[in-house]
Amino acid sequence: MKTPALSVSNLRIWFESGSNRNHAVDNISFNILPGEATGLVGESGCGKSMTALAILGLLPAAGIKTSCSSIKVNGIEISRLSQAQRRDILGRDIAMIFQQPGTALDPVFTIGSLIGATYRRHFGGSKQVIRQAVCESLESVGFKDPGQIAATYPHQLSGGMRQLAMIAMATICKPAVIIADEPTTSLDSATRSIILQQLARLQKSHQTAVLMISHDLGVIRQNCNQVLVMYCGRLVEKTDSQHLFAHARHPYSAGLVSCIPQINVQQGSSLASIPGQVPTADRLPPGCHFAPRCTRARPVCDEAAPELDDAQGVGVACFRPLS
Amino acid sequence: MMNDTWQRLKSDRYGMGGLMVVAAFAFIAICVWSGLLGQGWSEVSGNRWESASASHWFGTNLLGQDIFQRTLFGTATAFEVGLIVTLCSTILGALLGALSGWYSNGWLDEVILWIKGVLDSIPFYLFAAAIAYALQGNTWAMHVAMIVTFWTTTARIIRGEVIRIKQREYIEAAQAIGLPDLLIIFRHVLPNTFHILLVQASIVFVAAINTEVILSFLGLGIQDGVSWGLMLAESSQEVLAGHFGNFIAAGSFLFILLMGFNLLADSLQDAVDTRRVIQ
Amino acid sequence: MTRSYVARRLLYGIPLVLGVTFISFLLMVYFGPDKTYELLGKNPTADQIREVRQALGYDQPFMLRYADYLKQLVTLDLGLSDSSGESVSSILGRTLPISIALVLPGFVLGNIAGLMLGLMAAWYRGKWLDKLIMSASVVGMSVSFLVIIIGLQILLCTPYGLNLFPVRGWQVHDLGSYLYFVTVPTLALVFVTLGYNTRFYRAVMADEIDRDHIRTLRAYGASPFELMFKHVLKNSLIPILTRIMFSIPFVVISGSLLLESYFGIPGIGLVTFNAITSGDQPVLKAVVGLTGVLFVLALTVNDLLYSLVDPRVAKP
Amino acid sequence: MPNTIKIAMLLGLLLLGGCGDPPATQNDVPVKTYKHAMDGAPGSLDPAQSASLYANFMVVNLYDTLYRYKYLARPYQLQPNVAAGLPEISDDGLRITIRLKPGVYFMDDPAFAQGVGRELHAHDFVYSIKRHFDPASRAQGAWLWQNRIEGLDDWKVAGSDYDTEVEGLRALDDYTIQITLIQPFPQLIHTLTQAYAAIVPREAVEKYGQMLSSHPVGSGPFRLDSRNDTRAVLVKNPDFRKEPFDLEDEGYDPASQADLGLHVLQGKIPPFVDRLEFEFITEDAARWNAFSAGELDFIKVPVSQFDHVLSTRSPLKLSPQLGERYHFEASPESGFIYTNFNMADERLGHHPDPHQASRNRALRCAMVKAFDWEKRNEIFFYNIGRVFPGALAPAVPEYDPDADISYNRRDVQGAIELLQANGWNENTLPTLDYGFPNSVTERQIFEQFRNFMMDAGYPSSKIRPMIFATYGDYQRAYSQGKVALINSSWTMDYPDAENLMQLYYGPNASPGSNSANYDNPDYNRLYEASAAMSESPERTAIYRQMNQMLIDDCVSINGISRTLLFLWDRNIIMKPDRSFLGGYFMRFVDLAEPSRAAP
Repeated sequence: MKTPALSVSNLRIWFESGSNRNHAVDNISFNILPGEATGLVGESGCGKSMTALAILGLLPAAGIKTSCSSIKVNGIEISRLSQAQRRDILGRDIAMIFQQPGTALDPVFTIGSLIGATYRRHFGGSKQVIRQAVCESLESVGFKDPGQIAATYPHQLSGGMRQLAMIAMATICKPAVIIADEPTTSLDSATRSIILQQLARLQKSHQTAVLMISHDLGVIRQNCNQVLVMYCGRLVEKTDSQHLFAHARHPYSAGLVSCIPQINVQQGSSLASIPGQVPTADRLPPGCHFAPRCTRARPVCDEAAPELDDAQGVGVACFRPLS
Repeated sequence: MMNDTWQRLKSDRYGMGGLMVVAAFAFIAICVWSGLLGQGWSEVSGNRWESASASHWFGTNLLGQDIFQRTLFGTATAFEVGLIVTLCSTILGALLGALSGWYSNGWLDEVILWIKGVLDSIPFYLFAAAIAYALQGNTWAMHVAMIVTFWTTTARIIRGEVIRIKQREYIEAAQAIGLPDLLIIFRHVLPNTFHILLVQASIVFVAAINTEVILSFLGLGIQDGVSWGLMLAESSQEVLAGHFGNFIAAGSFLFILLMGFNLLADSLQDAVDTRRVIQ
Repeated sequence: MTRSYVARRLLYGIPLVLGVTFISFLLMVYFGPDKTYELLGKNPTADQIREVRQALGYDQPFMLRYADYLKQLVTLDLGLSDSSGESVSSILGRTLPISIALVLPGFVLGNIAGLMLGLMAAWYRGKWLDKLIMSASVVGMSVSFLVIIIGLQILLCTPYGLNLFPVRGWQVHDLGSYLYFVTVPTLALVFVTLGYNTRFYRAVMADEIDRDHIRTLRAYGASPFELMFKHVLKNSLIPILTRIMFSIPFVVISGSLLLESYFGIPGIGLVTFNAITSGDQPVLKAVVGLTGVLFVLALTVNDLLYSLVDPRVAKP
Repeated sequence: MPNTIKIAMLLGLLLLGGCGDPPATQNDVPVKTYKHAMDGAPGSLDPAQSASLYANFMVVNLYDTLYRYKYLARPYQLQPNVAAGLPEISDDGLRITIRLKPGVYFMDDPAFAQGVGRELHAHDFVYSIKRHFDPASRAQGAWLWQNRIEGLDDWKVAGSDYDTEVEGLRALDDYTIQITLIQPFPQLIHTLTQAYAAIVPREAVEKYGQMLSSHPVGSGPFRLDSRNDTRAVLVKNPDFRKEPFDLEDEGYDPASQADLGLHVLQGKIPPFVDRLEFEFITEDAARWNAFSAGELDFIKVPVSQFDHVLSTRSPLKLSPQLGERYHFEASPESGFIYTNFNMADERLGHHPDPHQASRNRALRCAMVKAFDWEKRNEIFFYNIGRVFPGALAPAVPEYDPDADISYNRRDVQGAIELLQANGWNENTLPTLDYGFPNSVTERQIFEQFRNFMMDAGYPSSKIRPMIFATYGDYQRAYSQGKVALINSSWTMDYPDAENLMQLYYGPNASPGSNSANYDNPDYNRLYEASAAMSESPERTAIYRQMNQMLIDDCVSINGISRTLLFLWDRNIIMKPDRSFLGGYFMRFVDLAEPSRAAP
């Protein structure tokens, strides 16, 4: 079996207030193989973005704590590294693409210098070399005139172009893993598909593992091999993407899938939705967090939390999964 | 809103400490006003430059006046200056700021901005001096000087806030049903800036007390009575001869009160600023 | 950056200058201190009083005096001091460099130290270092300028303390004597501004540190040094520059007023203070008028600097 | 980064700009420098505008006057300066002829042809006095000669044309001045020692105009080197006339002055020092500290340091530690401090109704009784000021040391009774404004005053402080009658009691020096009758009679003459003076060891 490009096990994230621990992410584990794309889906606030930041080690901030048994990139343990050691990994072996291309790039530096700085940080080299690398990287995401783009400031580009520049920045060091956090959410649909295509292309050509975080199942279906469904900080289903859309096993996954608007929806038929609301992190129900909203819930669901058994690479955390 | 603010303030130890200090000083001031404390500030009750004793806690000054009594009276002066200046400049700033924000980019706004710009461009102490001289001999010269210069900051903040509030739906709705502008401003806009005014007022209070000291030193302070600034001015002539009574008494009272106010202002700011609390 | 833009910016400053000069003229000259009686001999007659008022120009109508004042400012022919008879321009030329030399070290150090402390506090936000720095700055803010000056003087300039520096004066002719005379005023200035500066810089930096693009850079392995000194700093330049630019005229005039009158330093602050207490209107008029002009210049320069430091501000 | 370098250079330039005033030391020649502290700064250095003590001090060192006082003689005696001798006075006292020394030259200045200073002539003196009667010169000394000199006042009325001769003020030739008086004016020669009468060359006035006040061109022993708001440096005028110093001629008294070491000066040519450095330090404490640190050679000791300086008060004795380092002198001031009642204010002063006038007099006298001179003297003058009744201060021979001083004795009970007897009570007592220019000390003096009055039952709210930003504003206010209680001081212009008696002469009322606005026909008549008299037993009797009127009418709470304490470094050979001799002593200052290490 190939070494996973990214392997996360038993990641937990919690807020500490007084003696209470409110888990935002509760004990999740997954692997991503090189060249594969994994989708992480769930409603807003379920802990997706936090998971991404925790993997990069950017999380420990005021009041937020993390723990895990291991996080490995290309088989190298990164969760126990010091800040300085971790900085060597970040951007070189694992890179991230952020949700808001409008604010994610420093406005007072040119695109070229931002991308170049990433390259220089990890590989060094003369100005010439860096410039060359920047241009190649920009070209590889589809810019026709990389030299000119490099000289522009972020605010002079459109949202889509900024996101492409971001991708160029993420790929300039040819990392083993790219985490894309809602890379297309703020873009219009035409731009979105360009971005997704470019991502997919780079993923193939560089054999990069991609963790695609999105609440948009359409995006996931288009790009991902594997899907992780997250609810209230827990993974509730892990499966391959085609399988999910055909046979979601967790009631929540099924609900999500049924929410996808179909192009060919008939007039008059209402859009399905999941009843109830997502509970906040400090008021999580005991047992299965989804139970209060679940039409299939039984008393047992309120008492114990079902485990996700993914020995076969797929699994579901439910006492009464759909079959 | 105010209830939440109070709850948050109550949970801030430093803020409550500050509040307690301020309250203690305010209590002294009230006692002075009602004639219970500090009435002997002007009386000669000892020999010159007596050192601290049971009858003169902080010793006496050149004339033989009791420094402790004068310090207490100075507390009342500080509060009088602080309250008057804070109240007037906050009201002025709120009104002009609200008008300026409500009619932003109109002629009224331009005029108010111009006045603000002009007042902000004159070095403060020079300006205060000028007003003090123009109103020579007037008891309120110093107060006026401070009010005229302090309202601009409040107005700027309120203007920004009003411009924001103006775009809220309920305000637009109020306009749509034809309520007069002034009514909307007073009933719906200004009350929503109250928390900002509160913070700003606490900052102005500190500035007023601080400024009184400097102006008194420069000879532009209060007319009759005694203030910490006057005591410090007095001390500046004595310390080199080794008499520290005035300096220590006024300096430490001033420091403790300012410290209390700064802490209070800080935690007030935290308490009303929900954005910061979430972070 | 076109010349016409600069000209236009300066043009916008004209109403401001007019306002500043008018108000200050009204207050400081028209209602201001009266020098007549200081220039009179003993036992003056009514005629002599009239003569002196005439010589001082007090008998002219208000608008005429104001117009004269504007003309003086435009032609930079500021007249002669009513006290010493020295030309006001030469007084300013003599005193301004002293004031600048006096406040510059304190101003620069106060800002740099405030910046460093602010950066540290912002970086370690919520940690004990932040709390320590912020508590110290509240303490600093709570000490009155006057108390600082008197306290430092006792500590450093008298036999009750270390007695290392002069109580007053400014006899500067080389670096050694400069340091000898400037140290205590500088410390006072740093002390009084540090608390405010630190808080200001921390607030600005803390805002910047929260920005998405800083998180991006961290995700790409940028070091704290690079983050703070390259990205955070450059992004906060606008508020920082604004603060610095706008405080320059005030530090030079207001800051030096207290320092110079306390330490007996013959700079523009002391001259202004003496002009106030002796009613030397030509000097007062010049100082106030020039400060107004300086302020408008600062506004303009500030706008120009914006476009230099922030590419988002349209190039004029 | 080139920008950084530019900024650094700019900063460097600014710093250099701040470093003016390079030391004028030549390395090979030791420079004798005398550093003198003054408690205020002069304004103008134009003799015609030298109203302040500080300006006087400097002007007499930069310019020449006809007369000065003898350096060492006390009481003060006139001494010719550029006059060749004492004046010749006609028998009727109206015509005065003064001859000038030949060979007195103005210092070189671009104002003169070829920039070389020319000889000082009689017409220069005439011109300099005329300037006081020319409104364009903003002169302040006209009151000294107003209505005294034949034709001078008319000359002004006619338009102040310098080319028109004034009959009573003429240069007979280059070296002879003739002054014709309207009536005898025995104090005239004293007025000619004043800086106001210093001799200015017309060329300089015409070249520099108003800027003459910062660019002096005189013939005095020193030239102005530099000056700002905190200090001035004068350097020796190398062309100053060579007149050997003669101890006897200057009134040397070996009995009292031997300790000063003045004998070594005999026969040397003044000025003895190369540089005079004046430090203008208004704050007492700062001045004292600078002196203690050795930054100054001379100081008038601030009252707050009297405790520290004196070992005993009577007799006045310097503490032994200080005695090792410093010379010491106690010098009575030539003036006094007093609080006038505004007699023009009908609530407490003159009143047409005799009954009310007498009630007002009772009010004033009660306030005089309530005033505690002992405490005032103790707190503000360390008990070494001299308190006296009326206007005849100890500085003049007319002062009567055996006079009844009950006027100055506190009697609170008497004050209360007096008020009661005249129907004054809390409600009827007028609210009085006590004026003062802003300063910490003035405020303390006010608070003490109010305390005294409160002891006699005067409600504290009825004595209000009226604070003025500048001394000029205060003067204006009391000159316009807006102040009821006028705290003020008088410094005598010349050593003659006439200068004191005129303080209460009716026609000198505000804006004149009679700030009390006292107007008593009897007093006025006596003053006029004695105006032409010189000091004599008859005049003394008249003056004492006038003084009694002031006491009886309770015109003023007066007065106290301060005792000034001087300290100067033992290395300095001099006898300093702050009254009539004033700055003239500086040309005779010498250093025992010429070259000392700079501090």
